[in-house]
Amino acid sequence: MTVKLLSAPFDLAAETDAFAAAQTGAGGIVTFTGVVRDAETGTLERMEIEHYPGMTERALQDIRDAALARWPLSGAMIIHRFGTLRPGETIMMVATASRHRADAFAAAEFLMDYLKSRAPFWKKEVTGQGAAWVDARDVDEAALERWQ
Amino acid sequence: MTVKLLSAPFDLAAETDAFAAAQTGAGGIVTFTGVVRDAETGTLERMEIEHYPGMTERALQDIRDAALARWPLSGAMIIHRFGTLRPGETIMMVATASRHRADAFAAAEFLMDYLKSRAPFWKKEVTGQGAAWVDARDVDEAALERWQ
Amino acid sequence: MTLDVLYFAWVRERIGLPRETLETQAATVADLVAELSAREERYAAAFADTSALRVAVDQALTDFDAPLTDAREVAFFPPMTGG
Amino acid sequence: MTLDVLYFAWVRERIGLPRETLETQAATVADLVAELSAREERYAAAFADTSALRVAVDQALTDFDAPLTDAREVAFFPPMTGG
Repeated sequence: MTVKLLSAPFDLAAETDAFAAAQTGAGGIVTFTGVVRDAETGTLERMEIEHYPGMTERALQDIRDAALARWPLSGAMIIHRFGTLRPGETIMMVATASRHRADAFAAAEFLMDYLKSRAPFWKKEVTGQGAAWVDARDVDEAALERWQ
Repeated sequence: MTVKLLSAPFDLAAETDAFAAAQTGAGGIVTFTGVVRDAETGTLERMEIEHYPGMTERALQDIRDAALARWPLSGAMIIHRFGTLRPGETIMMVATASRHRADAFAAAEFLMDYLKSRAPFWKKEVTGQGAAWVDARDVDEAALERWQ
Repeated sequence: MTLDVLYFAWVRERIGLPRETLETQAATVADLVAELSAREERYAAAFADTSALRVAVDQALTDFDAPLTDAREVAFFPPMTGG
Repeated sequence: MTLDVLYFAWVRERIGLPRETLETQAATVADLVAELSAREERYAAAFADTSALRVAVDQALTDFDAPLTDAREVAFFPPMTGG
């Protein structure tokens, strides 16, 4: 499966291995993994990720298709979780494979930039002091411009 | 261990997991894995990787130190094999972790660019027709310029 | 026209419900926003600054001046924060 | 001065040995290359085009005009192809 939307934790090691094993002719494989990091104050209890069922699956497929159309990849994968996550847990991962490393790196960055700002996910951080939605960062929106 | 020079195969999944588990405060982890790909003709029997014992270890440490000095990374790892490798086997991997994904991506590309052209490894491809040293690519040398 | 209207993240919290089904004659997203904002204070609060909002019509991102012709589902939410 | 000279990859194959210990008065890497090339045809062949070669003095990459003062180990090899 090349796009997975999951509420349960996933096995980063197993996913990485399975993706690598499925590549034929690839010279380089790039992965990016997002991890729930603790709040500045070190008091994060959990992260809640809300998403838009129906649109999310479609957005992930579209983002993957756009990467495959743009670079000569032998494979591309997206995994993203929703629901409740604890500090240290893995939020998502992307993996790309290509003959030349520059293409694999560029495609992985492209997938991440679009996931950040164009896939319908919203993160909320819950600490002992209360809950707060994570603000979108201007730098994430700006990152999309380089692909246009 | 943050720099490993190995003659035996390594477990990509286990290394990825161990690196991820060792990060505290990291938001994003980037890995690049190089795989022995078959020759254009599909006849590759094996790859032989020669290196310069003594200088190699030093070069890998220097390259890692340069990445750590340049980006705010919570971790950086290099693994590189030498000796005999079969098609599909993993040649090397790098991993970087940082609070922001742009830093982790840039540092991983930096490690790769320097590994390609500044660490004393030489690849030889052995096919049914004979053996040939892999030529350095101009694009690899050119890739270094963006970091200077 | 019958429209399913969905709210996510703090838009959902501010309006106080995740989705509702409306009868409306709104021609564009902006018309729909005006209609909802006139209805109750909680809608007006949620839609006070549409530059801080995003909208999808039938699960595709679009603009606030997009027409609603043949639309079945409109969703309002803050800028996305996935990845 | 006593110098360990190392050869890697096709330089090693062309010269026919991985390392040797020499007595030399060469002041620079280029002097050493000239001295070796004058010795035997296989050295001359290996060093015919130094633009296709790289050199390390005491395990640090350097240029062919680098001095050999206090050097203990010089290595010649083609451009590296790791990663």
